Amino acid sequence: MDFDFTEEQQLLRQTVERFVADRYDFDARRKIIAQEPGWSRAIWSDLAGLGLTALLVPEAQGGLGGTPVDALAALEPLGKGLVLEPVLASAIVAATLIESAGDAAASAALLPDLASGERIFAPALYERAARYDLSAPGTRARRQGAGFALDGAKTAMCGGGAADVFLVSARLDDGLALFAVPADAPGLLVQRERGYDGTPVATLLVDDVKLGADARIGADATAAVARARDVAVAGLAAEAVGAMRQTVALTADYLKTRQQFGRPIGSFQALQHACVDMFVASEEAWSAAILAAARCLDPDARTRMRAVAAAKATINRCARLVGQKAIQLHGGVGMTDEYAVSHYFRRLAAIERLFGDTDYWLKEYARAG
Amino acid sequence: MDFDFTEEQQLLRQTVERFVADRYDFDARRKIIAQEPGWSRAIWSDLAGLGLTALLVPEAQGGLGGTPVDALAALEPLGKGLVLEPVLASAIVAATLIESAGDAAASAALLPDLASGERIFAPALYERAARYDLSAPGTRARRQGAGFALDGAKTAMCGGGAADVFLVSARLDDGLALFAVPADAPGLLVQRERGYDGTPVATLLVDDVKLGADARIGADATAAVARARDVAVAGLAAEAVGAMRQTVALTADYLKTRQQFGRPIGSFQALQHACVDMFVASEEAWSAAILAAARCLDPDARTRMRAVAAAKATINRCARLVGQKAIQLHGGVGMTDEYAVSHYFRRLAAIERLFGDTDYWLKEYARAG
Amino acid sequence: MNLSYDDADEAFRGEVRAFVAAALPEATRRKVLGGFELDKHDMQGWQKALHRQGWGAPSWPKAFGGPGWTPVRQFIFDEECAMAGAPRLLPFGLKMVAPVLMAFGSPEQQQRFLPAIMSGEDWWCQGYSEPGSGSDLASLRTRAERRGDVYVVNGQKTWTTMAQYADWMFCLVRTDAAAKPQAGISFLLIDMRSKGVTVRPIRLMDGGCEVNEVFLDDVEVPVSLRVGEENKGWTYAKYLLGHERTNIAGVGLSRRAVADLKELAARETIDGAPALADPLFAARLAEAEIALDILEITNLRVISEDAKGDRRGPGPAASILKLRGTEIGQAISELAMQAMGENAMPFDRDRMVGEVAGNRDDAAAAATPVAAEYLTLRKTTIYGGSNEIQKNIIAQTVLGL
Amino acid sequence: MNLSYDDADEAFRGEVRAFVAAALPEATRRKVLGGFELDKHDMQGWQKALHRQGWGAPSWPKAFGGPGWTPVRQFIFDEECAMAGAPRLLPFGLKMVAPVLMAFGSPEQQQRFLPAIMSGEDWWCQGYSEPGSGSDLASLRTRAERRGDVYVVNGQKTWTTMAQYADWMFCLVRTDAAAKPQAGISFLLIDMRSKGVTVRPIRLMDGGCEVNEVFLDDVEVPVSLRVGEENKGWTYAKYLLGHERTNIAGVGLSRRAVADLKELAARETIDGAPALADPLFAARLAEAEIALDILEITNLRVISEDAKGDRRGPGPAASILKLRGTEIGQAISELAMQAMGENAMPFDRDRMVGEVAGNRDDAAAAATPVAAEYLTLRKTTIYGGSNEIQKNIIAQTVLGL
Repeated sequence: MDFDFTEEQQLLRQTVERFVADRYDFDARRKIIAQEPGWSRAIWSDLAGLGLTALLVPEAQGGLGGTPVDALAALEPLGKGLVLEPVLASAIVAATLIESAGDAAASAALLPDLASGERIFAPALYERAARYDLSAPGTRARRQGAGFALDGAKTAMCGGGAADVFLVSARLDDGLALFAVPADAPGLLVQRERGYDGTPVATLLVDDVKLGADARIGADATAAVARARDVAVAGLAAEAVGAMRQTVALTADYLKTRQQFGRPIGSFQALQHACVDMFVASEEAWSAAILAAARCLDPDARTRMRAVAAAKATINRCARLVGQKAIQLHGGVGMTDEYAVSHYFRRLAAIERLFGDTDYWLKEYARAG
Repeated sequence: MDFDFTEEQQLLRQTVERFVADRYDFDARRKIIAQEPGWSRAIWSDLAGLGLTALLVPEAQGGLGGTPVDALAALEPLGKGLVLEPVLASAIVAATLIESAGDAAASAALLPDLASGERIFAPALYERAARYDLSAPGTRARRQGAGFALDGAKTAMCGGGAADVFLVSARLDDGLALFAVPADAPGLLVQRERGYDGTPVATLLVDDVKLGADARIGADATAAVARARDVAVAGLAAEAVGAMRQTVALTADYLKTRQQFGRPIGSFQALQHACVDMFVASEEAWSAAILAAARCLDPDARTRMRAVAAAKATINRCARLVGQKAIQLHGGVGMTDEYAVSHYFRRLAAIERLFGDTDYWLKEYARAG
Repeated sequence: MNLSYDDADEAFRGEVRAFVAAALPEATRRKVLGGFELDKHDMQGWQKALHRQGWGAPSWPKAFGGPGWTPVRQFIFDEECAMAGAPRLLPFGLKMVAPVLMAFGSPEQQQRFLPAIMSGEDWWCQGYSEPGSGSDLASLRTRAERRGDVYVVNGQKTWTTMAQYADWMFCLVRTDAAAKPQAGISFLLIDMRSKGVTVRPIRLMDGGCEVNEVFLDDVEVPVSLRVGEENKGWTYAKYLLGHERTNIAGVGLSRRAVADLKELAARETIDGAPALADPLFAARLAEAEIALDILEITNLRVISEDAKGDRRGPGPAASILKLRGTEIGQAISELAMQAMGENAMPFDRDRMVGEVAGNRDDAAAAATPVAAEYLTLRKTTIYGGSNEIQKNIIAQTVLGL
Repeated sequence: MNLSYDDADEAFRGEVRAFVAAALPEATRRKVLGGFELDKHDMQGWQKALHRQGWGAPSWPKAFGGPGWTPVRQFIFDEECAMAGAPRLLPFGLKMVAPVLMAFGSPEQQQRFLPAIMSGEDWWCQGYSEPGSGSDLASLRTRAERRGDVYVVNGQKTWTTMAQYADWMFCLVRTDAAAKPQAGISFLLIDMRSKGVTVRPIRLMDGGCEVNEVFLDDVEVPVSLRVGEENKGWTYAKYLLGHERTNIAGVGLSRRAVADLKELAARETIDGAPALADPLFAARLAEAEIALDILEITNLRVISEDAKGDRRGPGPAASILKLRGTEIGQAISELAMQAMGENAMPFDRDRMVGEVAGNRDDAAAAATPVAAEYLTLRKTTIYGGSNEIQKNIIAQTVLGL
């Protein structure tokens, strides 16, 4: 029983914190948003320089061989800075997908670039109609000669707008297969957008996209996809906590500063208690993030499922509570684009929906028993 | 569009209000509770004298031929007084059951006694296993000669502990039938208890209870049972509002009186807002009671169903909110049996479960579309 | 006790419905129903169309050119317009400055301003809030110094909705700095084309710019454009707060939002079936719709009370309607976000402007209005007296706390 | 970062489990699991059994005869006892007066009182609250006048849990009426058999009488039974508040309540299937259980922090655990009420007393404990510093508001 980061993890966390403080304050972030494409390759290189892109990649492929707890240490400060660059998508989710598929050739071909940050990877596992169900995509792969042809439509709401390569799940021979598809593959129509939270997202139209045999990653992808989803929840939870903590801090500061009726509004008990609710939620969220990080790879399926479900359901509830109360306590100024809290609100709203909403995870938890 | 009571309804309401104020204050009620059976035949006679037992009985059977809106006027003040005597059970639910069954002989045999208060009737429609579903009881009736024999088990949580006659629903020939069963019928084991809210309740074991042909009320009872349930919701809603309003008043008074930290606790904003939430809920509950009273007999099934479902779901939510916050705002004193608010809390908790809980009615509402 | 509209009111409803169906431009209707951005032309066009019908000022008495409708008919009118996808009538002229002018304005002011409000010619905005005074309105600092026949106004207003389109602003200013906060305030009407008026848009998190900062630098306002007496402005401002009780709950708008949500939830799927059929989603939707059913009754209760007398001042009823109306509106928008799930993400405000694409294959065009609605509705529990302020009002006026 | 207990702790858990299984009387266990009333014999018997094992004071350091367990082990011990249906150890002696005696009591007081607490011989109750002072503890009015070697105490205490069984009461009294409220308070130990002590039970709405009023009329208390200095009692009382952080959240008890609830919901039916299979009920249950999973992590975080140093003062962590622990406990009891529906109605407190009937055909015997639990748990958000007070503490100490 131990709730401390190791010295290495503390160092990692401090490094990212310092990076965010020095290079990614609110003004710097606004400048990135003001330009196309809304995120920065230069920042990405810097993040790679800090080792973040290599975090979960095995050492054999040039990575750091880190764990979800390492990711917890690194992503919490990224969440605090509302970093737009796709660390979660590429370094956490895509890395886990590739590594979990257990395909030596694919790992050798993809992971070094992923680890170095040379290429950005994003999962394209979800689909509009299938909602949060990852097991039975409508997108289909046909065998064609030695290779494959893919047809369908995917969403890539986690970092997809910044991806050089998509990891696309598709149905093949009644099983689930995973393919590495370059963003510029002929037949792949990538509609890049920004999310309402400012992050780069994409929807994909997959129209007879022809791929070589080596594009397929591993055999049946069911386990890898599930594993990546669980690790994704842990990473997203870490990011969420960072965002929540900063939102609580901004709100408490505002309550101390803003004067109405001749006194700081933080002296009104109803507002105090609302801010306390936010603080308590952020503490619960941290417990949830710890739970997910510690258990998302647990070999026991029930333990893993309950932990991931409990964590994401909690993160979702707390994200909504913290975001909504923060806006309410700020009043009008919280609604403005100029003021940081509106950006935290938007990101927290997105986090609530990514990788499964509350009802989805409540059902999964009940199913796990 | 008109939200006023008629002059007659106002008079009725005032009469009941005065009765409660004069004869049924908290001390009088405690004396009744302190003795067996926990309710008072004398009070029942008085209530009959005010015409309450005759409220919904057609004039032809010695009743007042009233409507659910008349019941709204009469039951709201009864709720305010937490009157224990089974007006809802006998004068509202049982009267509707008998009258709706459209059986002239049964009406002539039963309703005059019901109207005069001579005999007390209670519905025995629910069963432990069937929960809130009234359509398919496990209790069965067999034909036996010209009469019937009944077997099964029923609950009578609305006034059952005070009943002279139970109106028992049972399955007969794959249909639903209704029977008037005297409390002392051989084979009927009546387990009389008090509810946690102090009201008289009962569970029935029905072991080969032999009844004459005239015990059956009407033909298929499906419509009558549904109708009685809808009218019951309206009556219970009226009672609930009376209880909620009194709870809000008690709580606001307490907040003004109770001193802590050198000032009345009602000066603390968090407590003020909690009390405001209670008040708003009591206003919503009144709207719900109006909706139910006005629409519980609406000929259009969807209109009726939506109104009754909306009303009960709202009453349930508001009853819980008002009751729980009242205890919290009172602190320890609110938990004591000596103090009125604990009795309101208990009754409101019971109201939340009677004639369908929140989830039941949310589903019914969704089903109505 | 009767919840049904009488025949005459039902006939009136039919008349409104038929008129709106005929008179509302299709392009405007599609924008409203699609959640797209309306421009001034859309809104003004609808105001003018109503005016031609004699319905330009639904809440006004006949004496001032209104139709003299009962509160019930005003409610029916609002509901029908909302359900049909008509633009919401802007309240700043019709429901805010107009009642003040009717009650406290000079005959000249009434003649000069009321007809142009009704016709849609003059657009108004509200100059109440300032950067330092939100809930604490009386702490406002904008100063008006009298110099002969004019006031010279200096200060800053904020959260000024539609100021970019407005011809006039009604405005609270401090005319006596020495008096107690509420005693030194006057109520001025300011021509937005006056020298010294600068409007700077504020971008909100939904990407829209409907609110503004308004800077007032040595703006000269003729004394004849002061409403009522000097230093009595607080009285007039208070008269206005909570004056409006027929439409404050937004029942019609929420009804349309529920209808939209049900359509959305019939299209979007959960576990392979329409979201509408998912037990949890269905229950959450039922909760919201039930709350709205109950709110409608509460609203009608208030209206029917208003219709009996002239209990027109602010009151706890308005606070209840505001509290629950805004909470329910927000709940519905949350469910729309839930129904879309991840697919609500792509956001491009530009695709909410101009002609409606109506292309559901365009993920951002389909998603943006849903997310924008969720984001923008957060303001409803803040503005018009935050919901915390409404609770303070109820605590004081009803509960005596 | 490691959420698993180490092998030694797991072995310890096994040891506790085995001991409880062997030593806990079956009758007591059945009463606890059935939600029935425990009498003094049940509770004292268990305390004595633990004492024989050397576990009579799980939270005490070795120096005072405790086992010297780490906070983690104390947590494991509490969890195992709760899950197995052991009576909850009464905190008044073990966790309230004992730490104060250890920190501030004289060696004579320590020797005289601590062993009898650990052995279960002496029962204690807490004389803090008074009719006029609940959340505002410092406003207490019970007065102690010094007359030679004794204090003469007059006043009234209330909400005194278990006073009817208690041998001793630790008590806050005012010894200096002239001083500021918190400065004139002393901490006395009062023999409940003293002349002038009258105990009057208070019946609560769950039908039970575990709390009392205690009247003190000219009660003589030897000065040697004052803890610490005169007029410094507030310091000792504060030391105590929030001192306890291993079991304040009640995770073990809520775990057992969830297990009970699942059994109940497997028996009770909704729409013809077990309540557990109903999507709405299942989701509500999942919400509560998830909240408990998270609370357990939060609790373990606090404990593990405590284990590192002696950060033993009151703090916001205790407030969070108290807030969420009580809310979750109440939520679970609400779900039990929902699972029973109407069938929770029959209520007869007498059937919770004495030998457990275990007869599920007896509607009142099956229902009463469920309803009684719902009713009694309302107190948890009130006592021990109401949840509003806890929020005030967090607002001040963490957020600086």
